[in-house]
Amino acid sequence: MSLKTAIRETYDGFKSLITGMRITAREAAKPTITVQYPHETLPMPDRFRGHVKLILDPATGQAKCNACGLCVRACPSNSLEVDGAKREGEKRKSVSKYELDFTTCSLCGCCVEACPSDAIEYSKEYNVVSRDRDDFAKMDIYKRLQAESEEWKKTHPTPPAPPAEAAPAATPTPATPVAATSSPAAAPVVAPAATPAKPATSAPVPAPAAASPAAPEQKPT
Amino acid sequence: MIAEKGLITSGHASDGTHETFTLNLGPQHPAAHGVLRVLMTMDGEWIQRAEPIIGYIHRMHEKMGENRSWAKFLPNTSRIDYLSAMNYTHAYVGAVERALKIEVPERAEYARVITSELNRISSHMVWWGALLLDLGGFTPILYAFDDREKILDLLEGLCGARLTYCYYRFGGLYNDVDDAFLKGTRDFVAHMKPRLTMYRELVTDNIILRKRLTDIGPISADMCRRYGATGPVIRGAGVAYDVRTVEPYSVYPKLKFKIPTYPQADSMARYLVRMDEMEQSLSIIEQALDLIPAGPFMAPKVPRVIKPPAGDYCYAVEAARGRFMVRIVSDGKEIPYRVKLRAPSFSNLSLYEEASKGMILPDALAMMGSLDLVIPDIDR
Amino acid sequence: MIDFLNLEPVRILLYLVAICAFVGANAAYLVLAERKGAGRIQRRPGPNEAGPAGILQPLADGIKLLAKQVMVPPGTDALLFRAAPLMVMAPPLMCLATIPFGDSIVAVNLNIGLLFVFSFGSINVMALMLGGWASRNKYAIISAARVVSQSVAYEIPMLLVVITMLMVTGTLDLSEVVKQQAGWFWHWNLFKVWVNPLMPVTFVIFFTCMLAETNRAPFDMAEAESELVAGAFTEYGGMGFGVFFMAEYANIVVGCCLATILFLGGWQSPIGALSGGLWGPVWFLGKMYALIFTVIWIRWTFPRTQFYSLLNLSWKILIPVSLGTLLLTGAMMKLMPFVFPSLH
Amino acid sequence: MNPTLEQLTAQFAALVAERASVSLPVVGGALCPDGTASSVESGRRSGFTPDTSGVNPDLPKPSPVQSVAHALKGYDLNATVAPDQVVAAAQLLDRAGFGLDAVTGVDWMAQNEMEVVYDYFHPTASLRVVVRTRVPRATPELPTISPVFPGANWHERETHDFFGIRFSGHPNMKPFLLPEDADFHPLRKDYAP
Repeated sequence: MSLKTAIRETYDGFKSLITGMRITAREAAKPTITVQYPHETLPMPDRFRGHVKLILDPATGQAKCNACGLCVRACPSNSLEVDGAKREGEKRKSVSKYELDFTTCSLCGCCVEACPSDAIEYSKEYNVVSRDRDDFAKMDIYKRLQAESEEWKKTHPTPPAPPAEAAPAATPTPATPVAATSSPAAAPVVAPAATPAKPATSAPVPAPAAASPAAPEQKPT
Repeated sequence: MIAEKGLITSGHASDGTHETFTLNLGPQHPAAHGVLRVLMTMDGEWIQRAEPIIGYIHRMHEKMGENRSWAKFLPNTSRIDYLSAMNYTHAYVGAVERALKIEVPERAEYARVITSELNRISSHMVWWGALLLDLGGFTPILYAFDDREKILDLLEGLCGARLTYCYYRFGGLYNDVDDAFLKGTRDFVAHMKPRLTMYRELVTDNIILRKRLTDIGPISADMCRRYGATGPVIRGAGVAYDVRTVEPYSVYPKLKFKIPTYPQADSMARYLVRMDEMEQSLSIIEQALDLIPAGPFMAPKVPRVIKPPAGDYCYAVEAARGRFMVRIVSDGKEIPYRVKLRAPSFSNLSLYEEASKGMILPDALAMMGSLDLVIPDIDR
Repeated sequence: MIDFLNLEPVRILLYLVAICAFVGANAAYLVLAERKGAGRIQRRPGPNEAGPAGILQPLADGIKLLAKQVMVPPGTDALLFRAAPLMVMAPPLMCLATIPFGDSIVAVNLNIGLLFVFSFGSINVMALMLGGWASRNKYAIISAARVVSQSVAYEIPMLLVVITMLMVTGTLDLSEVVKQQAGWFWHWNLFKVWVNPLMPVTFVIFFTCMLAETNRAPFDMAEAESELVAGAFTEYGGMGFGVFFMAEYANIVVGCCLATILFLGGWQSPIGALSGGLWGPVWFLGKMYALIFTVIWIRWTFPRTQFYSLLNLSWKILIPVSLGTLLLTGAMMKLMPFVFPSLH
Repeated sequence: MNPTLEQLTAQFAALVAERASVSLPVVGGALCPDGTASSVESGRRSGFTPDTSGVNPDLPKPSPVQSVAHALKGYDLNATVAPDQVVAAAQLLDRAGFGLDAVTGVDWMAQNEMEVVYDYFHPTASLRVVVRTRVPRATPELPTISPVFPGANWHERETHDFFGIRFSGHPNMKPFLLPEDADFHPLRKDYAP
């Protein structure tokens, strides 16, 4: 290596170092790009795949799901457990138990795709936390629906309600930017529900399974 | 420079009189991305033998494939190489489509190309950041993640997941590409071009990086062939082997792109190949955005229950790390008889023992970084 | 009362306490500055949870480190293992005693200050070597070996530069060196190109050597975390590690103080005026922290050098060039003796 | 410079013809070494229906060496050789400039056989070659090709882990992906976790 190339290389090398420092200085002058997570959160996109949830039929205030079990069969990791029962005065079966094993769920979305009656969708909840494993191993989706159903009943005192009036209650609105609150003792703690119209659903109470109305032939999980 | 290094290296490693010791690098080590263990026999800082030991996160995806239906295996394909999940799903979906002789609508194919290439860029960004982290540069990974976040946001808006997309379906897509995605992708391409210039000025031209990668870890074309190393590793050895052109799939034949190759066969060549590939991917995305037709996103006649006719079918794609091939063997039933996943990182790592012989420890780690390993891909 | 304060032992004691406090506060807040600076460069806020804008973060870190058990791995030389953190902390404290922060703010104004600083600065490597060796860890011992060869390689150009400066200034007394640079900033040694046209190059060499001597990126071979986990500090936890960490920053402070004194006019004002009294420490600390900021800036911009490039840089570039500047300065002294204050 | 499909087909035909005396019936491109069972019978036994979909119709009948339409199968040449010919096949492909893609197995439990599949790719020619062989399930053993293709070292170890197929002459037949004390072979069809 001749002296000339050595000097050339040293000069080019030194220049590249200065260029690098200029770039980092330029970047340092720009505003920060991070989201201060617990203090601020981002809205979830419309197609966000959270855990599965049952859809409330705006006409009846009950689940649309008729416990056909196709989602159970579509699930690659056998995370779902669904049971149905016939209610009085109804011809078809309706769901009486909908349990998700969130510890094995891979959020692939096969269940939602498989549903023939569009009775399940993805929730926008993503920061689901709990201290109790059972809150995930036996995540009671039906319980959440019942809570929604109670809300629905409050706004619809006299069933059957006209569908037009009930529509807004169930239309999934885009998720709004929400602050991740520390819902005190309730577990699983979830971010406030995507639909602002239903504040009470944000923290479902981990009630015993007996609260579900009719599930005499529940299989052991 | 190379003779100099060679002199130091051979002078020590070939001399049998030196006392050696065993250095156990991993399975938890900052330079091993994930749980990779390398058992090194060292002579001072010189490596006499480095044996990668793998299997720490082996999940037996291939067995999982044999006890669930064809469609239920789809989510698994995103979890092999979590950094280029789209490409991997593409290979599996392609194999089943090949068996079922499903004609995928053009819109879906273009959408697959766009998402696959986006995924390739995001994967290369992680590699770029991680390599620089291996070399002791901390800042680039955060710049890369800033830009990568934009890709993840786009893909999340499209299919609802950020990493394990599971977006392709037999015969099409999980849902249609919307205008917001197409526009967002256009914006991203425009945003990314000056950023790549910045990457080059900050890192690629940097004298320290050049000194650390040039002439380090030569992997010749013949060695790639004997070990089955593909992707940027073989292209960095000057061979223009790219599944997208050698075994054209999807709509790649309709798109114009260059296969970047560098003949030096060293770590810098592999580095430059990936940097150029990002540019090429941007150009592919731009073309695909212009060409994407309107129309259905699912093939009209996809059977509800997938039962491919008996036989074996292969489908290879160019994933971010090289050739990923799925070989499915069907016996005509609802459940695969055998799913073989040919992972590129597996072959790319298998040459490490030969290639790292006589290297100094930091160089060996720089070379490992230039191989772009994803450990779940190796272990499957 | 005044007499009491003027007693030499009391004065020394007060300075000792002040220096310890200065080193402690610097180490604590330079860590924060480092993290904040890294955050800025990487476009994130850095630590911002402990206290307003994260200013209590060093306190939290300190409490965490203090509360941790000091582990001595089995089979190590326990005495040396424990002694290494003490040995690494002592030299920078000693060095700071001779650094003039202002016109009269100096603990001990030695007339051989420069010699004193460099002799103690060289001990530093012993501590790292012992720490690495006593850890009984393969990574640590590789690191210890690296540290020694790196330190030896960079001591030479650094001392050659210092000899050059000695020829220019003609004194080992640090206060005297500063006094020679009074006036506008072109009186600083850095800009005295009529004394030696290669003076800025000399400064760059000094700065590079300082980075290497203090094991800072891009020369942080001792703690090459992607290769050697944490190098010589791998087995240290709790405050043992904390002391190594503090010593690193204390060394940077000493190095930047020296660079300030030798090249940037110490406590002299750059504009000729505003140099008396309390302005001295202000200018001094301003220059010093600007240098420290550059050190941080460099760390978060570049990748780490390869070990033999590091040695090549020293033996093939820095040593010849610094020898060149030494010879050039000698020649200039013969040719133009009137510009050298040491010859007056 | 690049090999053509015709050349390779001829070379493989010659290779297979060496064993013309033990020429065996073929099922769906795969060999049935017991020789007694007709292809239809063995197909029925395993529930495996012969597949000739990808076979080039120009060729008269399914033979151990078939050229296959890439668009249908994903490979161009499908060659079935005897177990002790895999090294010769590997050498043949090595001379032609092929690279080793993968080695894997398939457990045909109903036929009481193990199939070992070697995938080869060519770095410059658009050619993919699949070499297959079958070994009895009770004593699955065949020679290693790792001296020819060092990359086979890991693939064969993996195949040994998953199927229990032994590769004689392999330099390092230690457990690989499975735990060191694993005494099971998970991809065998009779393995139940």
